[in-house]
Amino acid sequence: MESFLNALVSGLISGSLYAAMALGLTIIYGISRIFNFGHGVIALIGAYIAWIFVQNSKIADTSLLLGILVAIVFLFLLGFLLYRYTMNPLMKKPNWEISTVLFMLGLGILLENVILQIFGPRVKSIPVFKEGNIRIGMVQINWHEIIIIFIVILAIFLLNLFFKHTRSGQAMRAVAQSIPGAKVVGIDIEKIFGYTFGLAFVVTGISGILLGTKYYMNPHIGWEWMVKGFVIVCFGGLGSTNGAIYAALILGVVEALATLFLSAMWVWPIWFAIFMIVLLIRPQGILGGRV
Amino acid sequence: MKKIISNWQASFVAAIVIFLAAYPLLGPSSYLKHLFILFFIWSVVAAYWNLLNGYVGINSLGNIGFLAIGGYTSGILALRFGLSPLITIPIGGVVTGLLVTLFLGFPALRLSGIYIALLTLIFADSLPSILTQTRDITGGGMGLHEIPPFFPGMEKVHTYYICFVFFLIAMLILYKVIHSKTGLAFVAMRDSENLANTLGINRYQERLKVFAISSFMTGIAGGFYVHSLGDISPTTLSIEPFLLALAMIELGGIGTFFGPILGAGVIVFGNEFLRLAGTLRLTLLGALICGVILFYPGGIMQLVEELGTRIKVLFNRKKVTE
Amino acid sequence: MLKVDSINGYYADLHVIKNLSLRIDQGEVVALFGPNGHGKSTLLKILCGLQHPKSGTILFNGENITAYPSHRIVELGIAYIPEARDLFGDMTVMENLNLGAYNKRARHSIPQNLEFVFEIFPRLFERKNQLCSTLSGGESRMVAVARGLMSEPSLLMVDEPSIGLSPSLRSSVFEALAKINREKGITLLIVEQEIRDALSMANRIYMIKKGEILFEKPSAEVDINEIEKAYF
Amino acid sequence: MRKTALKIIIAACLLTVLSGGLAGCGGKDVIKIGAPMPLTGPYASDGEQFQMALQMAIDEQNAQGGLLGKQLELVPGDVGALEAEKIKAVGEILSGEGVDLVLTGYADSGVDARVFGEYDMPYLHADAMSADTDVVASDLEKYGNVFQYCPSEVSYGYDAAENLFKVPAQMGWTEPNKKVAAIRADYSYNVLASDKFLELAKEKGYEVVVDEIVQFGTVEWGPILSKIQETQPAYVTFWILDPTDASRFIIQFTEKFGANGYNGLVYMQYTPNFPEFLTLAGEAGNGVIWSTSVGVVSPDAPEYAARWTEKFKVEPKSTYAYSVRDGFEIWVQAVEKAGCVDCYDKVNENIRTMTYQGFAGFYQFDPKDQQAKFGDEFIPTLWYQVQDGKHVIMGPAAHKQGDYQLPPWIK
Repeated sequence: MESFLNALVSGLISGSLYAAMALGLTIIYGISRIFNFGHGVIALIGAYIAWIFVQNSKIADTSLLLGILVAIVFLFLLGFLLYRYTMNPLMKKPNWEISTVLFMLGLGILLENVILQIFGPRVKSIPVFKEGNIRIGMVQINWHEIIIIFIVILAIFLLNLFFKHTRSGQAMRAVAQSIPGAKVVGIDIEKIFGYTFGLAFVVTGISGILLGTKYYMNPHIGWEWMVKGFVIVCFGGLGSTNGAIYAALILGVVEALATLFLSAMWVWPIWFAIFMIVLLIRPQGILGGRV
Repeated sequence: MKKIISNWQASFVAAIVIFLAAYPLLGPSSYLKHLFILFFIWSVVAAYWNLLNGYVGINSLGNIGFLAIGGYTSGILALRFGLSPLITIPIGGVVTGLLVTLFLGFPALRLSGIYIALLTLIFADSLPSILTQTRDITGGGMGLHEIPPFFPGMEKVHTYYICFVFFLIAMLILYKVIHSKTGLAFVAMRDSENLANTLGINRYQERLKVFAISSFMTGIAGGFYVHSLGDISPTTLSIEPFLLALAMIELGGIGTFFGPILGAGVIVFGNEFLRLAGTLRLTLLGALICGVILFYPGGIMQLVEELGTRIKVLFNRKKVTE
Repeated sequence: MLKVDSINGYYADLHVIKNLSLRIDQGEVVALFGPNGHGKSTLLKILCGLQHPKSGTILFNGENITAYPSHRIVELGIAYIPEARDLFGDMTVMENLNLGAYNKRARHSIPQNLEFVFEIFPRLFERKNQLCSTLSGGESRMVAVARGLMSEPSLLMVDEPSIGLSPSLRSSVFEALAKINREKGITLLIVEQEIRDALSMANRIYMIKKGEILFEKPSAEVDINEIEKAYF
Repeated sequence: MRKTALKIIIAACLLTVLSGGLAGCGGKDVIKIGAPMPLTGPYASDGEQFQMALQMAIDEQNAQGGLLGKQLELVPGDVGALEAEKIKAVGEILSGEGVDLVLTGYADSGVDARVFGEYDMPYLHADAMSADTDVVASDLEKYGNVFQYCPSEVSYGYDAAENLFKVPAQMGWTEPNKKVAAIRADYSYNVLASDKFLELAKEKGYEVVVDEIVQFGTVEWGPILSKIQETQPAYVTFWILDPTDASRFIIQFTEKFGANGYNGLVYMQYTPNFPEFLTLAGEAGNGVIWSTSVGVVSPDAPEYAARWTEKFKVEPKSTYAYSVRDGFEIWVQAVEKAGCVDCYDKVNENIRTMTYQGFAGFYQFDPKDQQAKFGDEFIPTLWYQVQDGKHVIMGPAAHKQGDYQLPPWIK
């Protein structure tokens, strides 16, 4: 029982990290219908920027906040400009779906290796936010993980606020639901797409920072993060933020329980099987729909 | 419809085939022969991948997985049961075709665009853990080593010619497929959205057919891969070969017959020579991919076409002045 | 107010607008008649910047808007209510209306405009927190028109406001349009198949056929048979 | 028609010229040393040490006038995460470069012996893999140029079964039970060693209660730690080469058991030797026991370390910083004795028959598979414990630097 509960909790922790991983992907796809195959490397950029600021501190402190701030600004600009100068022209072409995928893949390779040039191959880590742990009944959980879960929940909450109550957020939802409709009411779609990329890159970068505290980072690990994110957004329904969160939690728990009762090696095949079954029954994912 | 090969291209192709046939006689180093062998196999993989992505519009990202299934099947049969690669390679192809079509094609092809891409990608990604589960047979993370060559005592030159012949046959089959009723229908559909219905073909069924062909041939290529190189391991399924194969299609020119072959050439040779550039190699490659997609979306084939027209114009001008 | 000078427009590869010119004056109601597939919708799309003409010019209050993207045209005061309503189905009526006032000019007068919109479509006030995808056909039309009004247009272009509506709903939509023109002084350009209804409120009509203007007349001089003949 | 034929011939000629140009290789006024190393990927922190050691060796040799009057030059090649395809490619490149020696710390995956066995120049590696030495043993004629200057991984298994169960007595702690947990990666270096260990442990009456094979890159150890918590084995053995996996494991282990304690030992094969491990694991690494057969036992080591520090401004961080130099010196001696560099058969024969006292111990190659002999009188397996963020040698007695301390999690 005890190990079951503990595995459940560790599943929920992985799940919330996976949710963080999937958020940025699902935002971009939900609004612009572009599938970001450079997702992993963008997360990694966020993590490396934060690392520059915290590399010498033992436990994350104010320098981390500064790092996060810089990462946010940098990634927003990167996303905005990237959309403006690459995605926008590509989207006007007939085979935009596959060419954007391939472009982002190429960009992924490029940036991965730029990171390798700058930071070298060695593994880096971002220190945990707070050391120590607490016990609740039979379950033990450490502070750092509580903070991660808190940040993920906060991020989801803020995103919801943004989409519901700000003009840009509403415009993004409008674009997601009907592009002609959005044009008719006078929304500058290209600008909104640019903002979307900026926002999604920021979310992705922050998820990268969270991942960096727990998974460590090296220039190549982004792909691994990305593939997991892919499974989750598909499972949850492309473009559905809530679906992605449920999917992430479900898959996190499945992973933990599969490791506990079977063996760690079964995780991927089981993920694939679940994924397949869900797609056969509900091709739009568990919560197909839009942002 | 546009002809796939123009005259001057035909003569160029003939020249290259002659060159490739004669190349080992020039006494190149074993390294270069090795590269050509890789080139032959990757060309086939890329070309049949392009059949799916470029011609039929199935955004598959799992073809490296097909390669691995074919390679592993053939390798295991040859290694554990001592069967001749002549038998095991076709078996590998059939097994790949069946497995992939049944478990992936049937469900995936009912889905739309990006879902197919993700499902096929995840399929390929779950293979390494399955290989580990079955490590008694597949060698797990260590992979299979000392897989017997096509025949005992084989040398690099023989491998070269065997792969060369395979390459030619595979391309011939591909040409036939593209020019079959199904293939032409897909080309027509790609060019005009609403044609599928008017042509009265069952889109799902035809797509499934092409999917089966592509996976079968990629599986066969996997067989040639393992028997030429002697090893296969889950690293074949890692991200780098996957990206390189996609880059071949994109650089060469997606949806063209010769594009993937040219792309394979550039990547196989370019990538190996770039190894001397050290860690900058993949940076350059990534930049190249991005640049081509943005500024040269037709890939090398577009360049070739443009050069062709320019040469034609030049010739015509000469004729006029004469 | 709006001056269109010999524009040419395409739908995919089809040449659907051929050398077309027209003008609309301040405060007018202009109706646009013509058989289906002869370029009326394409014309409206060109006027509101969803498409761009291959040649020709469009002047709005003297400003050349030919190459403007749609969001700038909305900003200038042209609103377009498409035939396929293109509402935001997963958003409430209220959110849709708010988005109607997305452009900077309209942002400041949201409360007044809302009041006006709810006055002419009291039904929408009752449904303001309902998702648009759950509305009936007539209600969706109303939201579409209301959303257009929220952008504070000086020119409102409506594409087939009555299509698929019951006669009673149809007349209430036309009443609302008339009221908009009367009370707010908004110029209207209406594409309509219900010729009688449209005629009764229009000052002037254009007849379009095969992408060209067949004739232009004040509505008082129009003979319905003449129009019906033009359809065949 | 004639024109077409002409065009074909011209195009074919062009291609031939092009590829012919590519095939050519440069002259030979320097001696090139090829080095396939993991310069990127999870083992890069070791690869970095190999490269520094080689660079220093070559610079020092060149400063003394080179070898046989010729200058030496390093040709590095990256094998990434020890991938077969990359090793093959690097092999082809190095042979194309015309190197006279291939030397590395390790470039394993089990294929390097076969790749470099295709050639005649000596290949010296310290992969510690029987996948390599078995190949050599199978055909000494063909693979006579492949030498492993350290014992194979199976020796870790033998040695761990021999010594691990003696640790409690030396530590002043009694094992609470006779249970063993094994967490291992699907990689022959780890699997073969742990297979041997588990087999011998069972013979000694120990029970294996947890046996998990995982893929590299495992992040969340929670479920596996729960299994350990349930079964409470006195020995937790961890056989995963990737240092990030190992540090994540030990961090999560200390987080889970740090407060309430865990009554057992943690042994981690070679992995803590990666410079990465201590950096990442930090304090959580304290108490971990590990062993290596590429240790440092020579009294000359501090002097070498000082030279290193002067050159690179950092201390040598892995024992490979020393043993790679051993490999280099072995070859230098063999070449000097032969009096020529490219008389590969002679050089190989010299290596085969030589003895050499190096940093890691006394080298003598086993004629049956050309690996350095294993044992206290040859290359000893050193046992370490991480104490206060440093690696301290616990045994064998001759090289001992300190005594075992109770790990912080044993309360």
